[in-house]
Amino acid sequence: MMDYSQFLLMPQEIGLLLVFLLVFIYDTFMPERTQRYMPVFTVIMMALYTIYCFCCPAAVGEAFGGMFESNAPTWVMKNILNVGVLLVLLQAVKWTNSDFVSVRRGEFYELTLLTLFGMFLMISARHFLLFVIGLETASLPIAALAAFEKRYYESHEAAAKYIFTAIFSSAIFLLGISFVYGMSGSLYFKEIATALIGNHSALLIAALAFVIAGVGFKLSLVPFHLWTADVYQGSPTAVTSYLSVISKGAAAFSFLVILVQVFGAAYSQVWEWMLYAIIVLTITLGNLFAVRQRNLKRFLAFSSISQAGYIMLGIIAVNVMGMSSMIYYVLVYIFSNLAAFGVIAAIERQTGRVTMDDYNGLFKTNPWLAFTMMLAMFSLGGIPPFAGFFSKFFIFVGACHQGSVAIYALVLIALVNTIISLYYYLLVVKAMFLRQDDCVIPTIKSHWTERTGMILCVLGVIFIGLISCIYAYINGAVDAIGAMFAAIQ
Amino acid sequence: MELFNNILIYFVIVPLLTLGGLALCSNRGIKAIRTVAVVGACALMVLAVWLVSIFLQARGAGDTSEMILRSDVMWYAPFNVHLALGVDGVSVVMILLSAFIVFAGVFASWKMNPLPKQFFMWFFLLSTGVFGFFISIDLFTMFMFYEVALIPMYLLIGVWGSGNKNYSAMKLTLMLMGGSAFLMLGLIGIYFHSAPEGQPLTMNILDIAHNDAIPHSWQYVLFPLTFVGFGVLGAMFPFHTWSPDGHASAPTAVSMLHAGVLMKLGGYGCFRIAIYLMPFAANELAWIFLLLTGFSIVYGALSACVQTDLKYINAYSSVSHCGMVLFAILMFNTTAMTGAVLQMLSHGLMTALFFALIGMIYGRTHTRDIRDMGGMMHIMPYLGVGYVIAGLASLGLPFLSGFAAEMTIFFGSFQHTDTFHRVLTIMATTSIVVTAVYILRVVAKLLFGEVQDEHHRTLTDASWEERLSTATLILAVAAIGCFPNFFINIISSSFDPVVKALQAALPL
Amino acid sequence: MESVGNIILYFIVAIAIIVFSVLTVTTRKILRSATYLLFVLFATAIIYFQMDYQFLGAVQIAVYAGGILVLFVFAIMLTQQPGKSAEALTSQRRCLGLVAALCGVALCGYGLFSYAGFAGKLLSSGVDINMEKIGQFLLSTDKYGYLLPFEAISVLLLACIIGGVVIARRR
Amino acid sequence: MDLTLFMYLIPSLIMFGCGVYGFITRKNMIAIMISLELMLNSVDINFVVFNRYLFPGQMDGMFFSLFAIAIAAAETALALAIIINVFRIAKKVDINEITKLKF
Amino acid sequence: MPLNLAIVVVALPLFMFLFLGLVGVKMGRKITGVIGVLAMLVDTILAYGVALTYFFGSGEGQIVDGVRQAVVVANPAWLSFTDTLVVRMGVLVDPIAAMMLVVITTVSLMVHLYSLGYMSDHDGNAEKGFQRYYAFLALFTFSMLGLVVATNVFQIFVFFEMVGLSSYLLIGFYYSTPAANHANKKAFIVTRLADLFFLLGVMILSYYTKTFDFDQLVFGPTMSGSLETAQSAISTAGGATFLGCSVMAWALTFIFIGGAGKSAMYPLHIWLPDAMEGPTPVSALIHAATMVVAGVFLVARLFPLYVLVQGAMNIILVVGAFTAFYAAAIACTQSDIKRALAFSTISQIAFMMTSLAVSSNENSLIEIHEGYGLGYMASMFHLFTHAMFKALLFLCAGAIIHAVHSNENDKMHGLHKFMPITSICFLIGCLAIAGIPPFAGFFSKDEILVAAYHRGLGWGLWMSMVACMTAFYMFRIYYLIFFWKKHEVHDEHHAPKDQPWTMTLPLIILAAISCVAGFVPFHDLVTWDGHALHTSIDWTVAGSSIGVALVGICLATVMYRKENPLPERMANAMRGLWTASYKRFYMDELYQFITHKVIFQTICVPIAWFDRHIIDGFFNLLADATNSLSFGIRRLQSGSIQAYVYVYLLGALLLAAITMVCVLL
Repeated sequence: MMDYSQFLLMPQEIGLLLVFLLVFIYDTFMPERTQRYMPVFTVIMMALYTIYCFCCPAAVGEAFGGMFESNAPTWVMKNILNVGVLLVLLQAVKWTNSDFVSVRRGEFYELTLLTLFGMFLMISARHFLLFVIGLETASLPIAALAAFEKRYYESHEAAAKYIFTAIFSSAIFLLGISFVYGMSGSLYFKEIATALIGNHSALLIAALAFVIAGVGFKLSLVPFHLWTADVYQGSPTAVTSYLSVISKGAAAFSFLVILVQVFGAAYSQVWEWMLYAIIVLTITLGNLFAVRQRNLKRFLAFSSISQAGYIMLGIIAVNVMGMSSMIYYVLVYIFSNLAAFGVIAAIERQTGRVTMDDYNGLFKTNPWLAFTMMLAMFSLGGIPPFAGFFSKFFIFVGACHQGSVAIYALVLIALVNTIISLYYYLLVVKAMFLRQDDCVIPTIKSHWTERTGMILCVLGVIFIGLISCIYAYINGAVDAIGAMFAAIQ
Repeated sequence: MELFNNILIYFVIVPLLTLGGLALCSNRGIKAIRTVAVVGACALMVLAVWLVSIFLQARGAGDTSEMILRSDVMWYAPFNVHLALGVDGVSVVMILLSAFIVFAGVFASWKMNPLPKQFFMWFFLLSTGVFGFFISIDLFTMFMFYEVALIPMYLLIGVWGSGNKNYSAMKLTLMLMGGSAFLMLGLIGIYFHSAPEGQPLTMNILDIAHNDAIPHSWQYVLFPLTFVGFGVLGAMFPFHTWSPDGHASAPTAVSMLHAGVLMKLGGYGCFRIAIYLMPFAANELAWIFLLLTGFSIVYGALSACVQTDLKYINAYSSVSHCGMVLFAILMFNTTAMTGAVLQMLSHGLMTALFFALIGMIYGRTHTRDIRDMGGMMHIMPYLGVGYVIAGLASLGLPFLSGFAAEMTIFFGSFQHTDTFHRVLTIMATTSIVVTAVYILRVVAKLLFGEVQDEHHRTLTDASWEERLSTATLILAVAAIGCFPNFFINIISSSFDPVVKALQAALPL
Repeated sequence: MESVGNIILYFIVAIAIIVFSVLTVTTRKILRSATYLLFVLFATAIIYFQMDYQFLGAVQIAVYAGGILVLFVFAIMLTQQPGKSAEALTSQRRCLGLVAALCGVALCGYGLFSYAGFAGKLLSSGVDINMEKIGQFLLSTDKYGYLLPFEAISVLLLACIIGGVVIARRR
Repeated sequence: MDLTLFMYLIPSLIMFGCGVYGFITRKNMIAIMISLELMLNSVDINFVVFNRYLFPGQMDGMFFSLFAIAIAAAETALALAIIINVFRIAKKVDINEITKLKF
Repeated sequence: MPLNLAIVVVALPLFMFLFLGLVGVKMGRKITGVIGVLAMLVDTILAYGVALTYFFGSGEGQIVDGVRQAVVVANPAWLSFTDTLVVRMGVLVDPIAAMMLVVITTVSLMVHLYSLGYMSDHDGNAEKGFQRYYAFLALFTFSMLGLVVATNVFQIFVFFEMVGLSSYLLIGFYYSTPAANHANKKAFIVTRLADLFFLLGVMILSYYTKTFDFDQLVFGPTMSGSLETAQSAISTAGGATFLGCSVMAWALTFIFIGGAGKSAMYPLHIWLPDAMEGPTPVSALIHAATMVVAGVFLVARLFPLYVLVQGAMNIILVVGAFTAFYAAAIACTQSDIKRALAFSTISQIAFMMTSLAVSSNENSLIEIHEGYGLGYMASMFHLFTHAMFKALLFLCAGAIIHAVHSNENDKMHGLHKFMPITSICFLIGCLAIAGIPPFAGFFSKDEILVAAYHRGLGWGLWMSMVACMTAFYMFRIYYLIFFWKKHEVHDEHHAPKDQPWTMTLPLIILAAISCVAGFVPFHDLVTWDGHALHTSIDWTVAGSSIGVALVGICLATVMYRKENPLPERMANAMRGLWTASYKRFYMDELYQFITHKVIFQTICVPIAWFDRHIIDGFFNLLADATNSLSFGIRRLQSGSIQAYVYVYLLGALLLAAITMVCVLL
């Protein structure tokens, strides 16, 4: 039976494709002189689409025989990603209009939207084939985006590193899935879950390890993270910010869905401990690497690795509180990190300077940029009253809700690590506020789009935590699928 | 909104409004900045005095509830986090203390340069955290305000500090945040055991204490976590090392606020959260912390004897005095705990006074090394007299605050019948001699004797705002010293629930 | 009991796959490497035929052997520097690689061979897989239908095309 | 003699192992790409064999392989494009050359 | 005059302190001095009024059934520890308090007046810090008055601290001179150390008795000293012991140590000689007449308790007797007249202590015999007379020092011609202290000796010997100042002369008092239990005491009347002893060694080092370890894709392998 009405269950995906098509048409058919308004056009389209998604009620249901599922949490997650992408695009407007990039600016927006589409598929996929396609759609074009700054050698190196690691990891991931398929005979999450109940074989463990490695690559969990820093550093800042927040958020969500929905039965036996070890490693190593970084993009790469470890706490919790805290964490992380990247991008675009030492005395010349950066750092470090504090607290509470002593120990490790992380976040603040330098970055006039983006981020960083209804909104959405966790515990 | 009918919320709103007002000022309009800051500080002072009178009226009218001025607004329903407000005697006097020190601090940083606007903004953010902490009775909001109060320290020291400020600021922030990391875990643990099986979990301190549901095995873990967490801020040995460096580098008003109020958060939290909520473990484990704090009283005092930097001396003296606060809290009887709060008040005011004076002296001589100074009494008699008064308060002279506090602590502690507590008490009392030694040593070197540096002869005495700032504090110190019973009456009944809980938790 | 022909074919294919795989990664000439890969791919296609998935086998030959390999050859031609002899491997590197590969194989092998569900499974006959069925499943929206992946992969390919454009552009 | 499931898994596994070995040891980026093809190909065999042996009633594995081939093609195309791009700048396809970003 | 005025007597100096300290600084120097003197005059008149009313008036219940009662004028709560342990700040008038009010205000008034002259240069211009000086004097007067009218032992402790502070401030009045700077610190710290014991004693005492108040510790229902009350207070301890001694013995010994610190008993006496760095009037007021007897006062206050606790009393006795001799021995060799007077003070206070301590003996618990009531009375009597003549001596010394600008007696010699009035006053003082009738000292010292002989012949002889030494060293000083040889005048204009009337008048007044004070009927007025004591002069003892005094005086006359080599020869003959005495038996050096070498160098410095390098070092080490670990793992991020993938693969494999091992085994 061909029931095309099932497509109506995916309004967000279709809406996104529509935006993509409009952008594509604009890029392809509009005259050259209007091309420079293309970025703004994209942003406006994206904004309209985002607002629309927020306004209309969540589509709930399964389509294509359970291959695709839309429910309240996926809806919320996609909305959050939309907001994030909107911010990224906003901050990229000026950059894409710059001399060296402007010829390819259409492609930037198209690829961004298409990868977002891939992420949507990842989030909603309840079938491994669809998931793999989503994963590839979300990761392959990023290699092209990484190579966007053709002038710079680093950009190419980043792209090469990314694509090789990505293909390798997808091969590992596919191997894992092939094992799963061999054991269950299906690719539908639900059927696999049923078939795997009581299965603790070596093969399952191997498969799980490979699946975790495959998705862990996207999330840059240790030890699958080594590409991260190089790629973040080499890519254009807009791409880095996109990679660090959007891609990570989507992967985290789908990771949770896979682990809980597919392998839920093996939680306490198998993957709780795998994830446990990975979280400890991720948070600790990420922090240790970050401590010594001078290049801010590279620095944020390591910081994002350790942040991913915190996000994983929401998964290991396997409960509603953990999941909603995780989504909330991603939301807050998007705002905080994008605020930081916004500043970096604005400064890099005009002066080309990205190391921490370049930021010495920034406060004197660019107080607002420094202020934004500081808020971002505080939020990332989990300092109240900024949103990062709330998200960290909630994710710890969510994790501890799981109840075992081991998780308390894990949270303690995470907490001790927050001190290290605070140290390096404060290093940035120190550079901007405490240090003096002879060649301070001159006063910069940032473009209104950049400024809007940063202001939005700052507002988000300040108010997301204080306004409790945002968390309540997420929590309400996750509550709707609370049954998913009930099976585990 | 029901919340806004409660006077307590204005202790948070007023500093925030001041913060906003300062944000609107231009960095060049120093007059406007000062005006806004002074208005904010005065408003806080008025509010605090008003609060005391409300409290006295309520108690006078026979309101014996544990907390008065309760308000409760749901904030984060999934975690049962409320914006729960309420004060008892201890919080009231703490708020009063904070208001005093904020007031004095504003005047002490009158000529702050550079970036006065930013300085005052951070300053008021810090005070927001402090006041918020004292008015909250919800674990989450308390913790949030606690950290809000901590982080401005980094910039306040880092930007406006002196000496090895980068190192000190980082060390202070990291160590305090390290403490709060333990604390956070402790609070989460408390939250998950806050109610008996089947009842909704709560973050409200009073409810948790009322439920008394934390299993004993968990108390053994959570009590040390929370106690150490707060203890770090309370300069508990061996987690006190941030204090000498931090204070040495901090600008005057920040040292004042930090030593005067922020370190009190530690003691306050220890008693309000660690001991009150986990009386069983408190009884069982108190001896460890008694040893530590008892040791740190003498240890801090002895260390202070050899320092040559004025601020280091004061910082170590704070270690000693704050050790006494925790020591007294751990004695678990009303008298000693009342003494602890008195000591918090006393130490807060007199250390603030000390730091204010040191800052003013340093601002003139540009050195804090007592070996380089001498005969300051000739040159700046007002500051000299102030310093002597602060010193006398510190060494526990009657009719100044330190005496009443220390005596209450000693006599309260001595009410224990067992040798362990008594020996510790005697050990603690020896500090009064050592304190005298280092205080008089400084006074002799710094104020008396010959003028060491001829350039110092041209220095001027305190300006009017400096006089106002120090006079406020001196008056407060004398007020506590002369009328201790006024404060004791406010404070002591607040300890009844705690002491009752502790006794109920004692194994029969 | 399998037919002898099948068994012989299997051995030929298996040995070809093993030998050429090893050669692919050990030969020092890059072009030869590509050629050996071609053989491996062909052998794989034969396995697909053996499994009665003729369509898949055809795709394997067409896409892989016909498409991808040509790409490889072009790339090799583009990048090969005349006169430059092939790479020389250090033994340390080889050891490291060998360790990793063997560990991986051992672990997966242990997992696969210890899994009770796989032991002694034989090929069942009588499976009818025709093109019509494949086509229907491919465009079905029901369970086991693959319309959505089919659409999605088109997006993926589009994205890759655009990506390729970005990369290939001179500026 | 029977052709069991394992007999097909062995070459597939070895192919994968060779792919891993090649990826780690080869210096030429194109050779690495070729190794990756081996890995992807071996996974396809797994799917097909599992499908045919264990679950002959359905065609999920076969379809997965089908799509995997397409994905592999896309990946290869993109990767080769990037390799050539790198070659245009570095004039080399040696993977040891692209280690400028580190630590 | 109502006894309530005692409150005003105490409060007026406090008000003067605040007034002079805050307002006076803005006023002229002289005028503040005059205001201070006038206020003190008013205070003195009030104090006399209160004392006379108390002793001789017919007010409410001062004498009931022949018992002189204590009157609590006011007693508000000040600091509440527990429901029962409440510190009150009260005013209590009883015989010794009333007596002390008189002593303090008298001496204080004299000193106030005297200072008008002393604290000015020769042209009559007041010194810098004149206002401060008067403010401090007022503060001291307040503290001392507060101490003597205390209604509870804690109040005494509070004012112990306060007098300590005033003493500190006044010793350090010339704060820029290093010696004063050092001396005031020393005085404060030594007395603080003693106060620590006092505090411990009060803590122990109050823990068992659950009170601080005298009316529950020592006063019976008739509000006079009562052994029954003391006995019941002691029995609250229920025989609890610590290290073999009863806790009450510990408590009372500790309290005595507190008093010993203030009263400069050996070995806590070392601060007093140094305290002479203060202005001489201050020495007269604080370090001769009033503050130093606070310890005696304290013991007297708790007398019934001490009587019942034999061990503590014995300690006092031994310490007192030894100190009396020790200080006298040192006083014989000092060349600084103020130091010599200081040691004389120590010796005399030790007399008072001993006198209190001889009061008890083994069987005194049951039977109230004359001896110990006498010792108490004698002690208080001597306190009173000593205050007068020692203040006189110090003020004379001040006049001399003001005239010759030196403390050393080799700068003086032969001043009799230049300063006749001073000389005569000094002589009266010397005669009084030597115990020559009819001067005040004779009567009080005689009673002390009687009490000592009551206790035992040995104690009596010992104290007589000290009395002899007293006479000797006093006249030694007298002769060395006023005779010995002719004074060399370098400058006719600045030749020493009698000082202006503001300084001379107090001398004359005090000399007059010293002449007549011995006739005050102390045995009627000041007794420990309020019962009048019937005594008469025991002429055997009195005769012997006059005899030993005359021996001392004669010896001094022989040796020091005129310049002669005898002292030198004797010093050479006993070189070691002489030097030891001159160096005060090296007690200062011992203290110096203990505080600087032992406590400072081997405790404080290592602790400070430990804190900075071990404790702090540990936290720094954590940070450094993190940093170097971070540096160490840097190689993981080698930049090579193959290495990355290698780690990736091995990570995944390891993850799987470890989990397999854990799950499957």
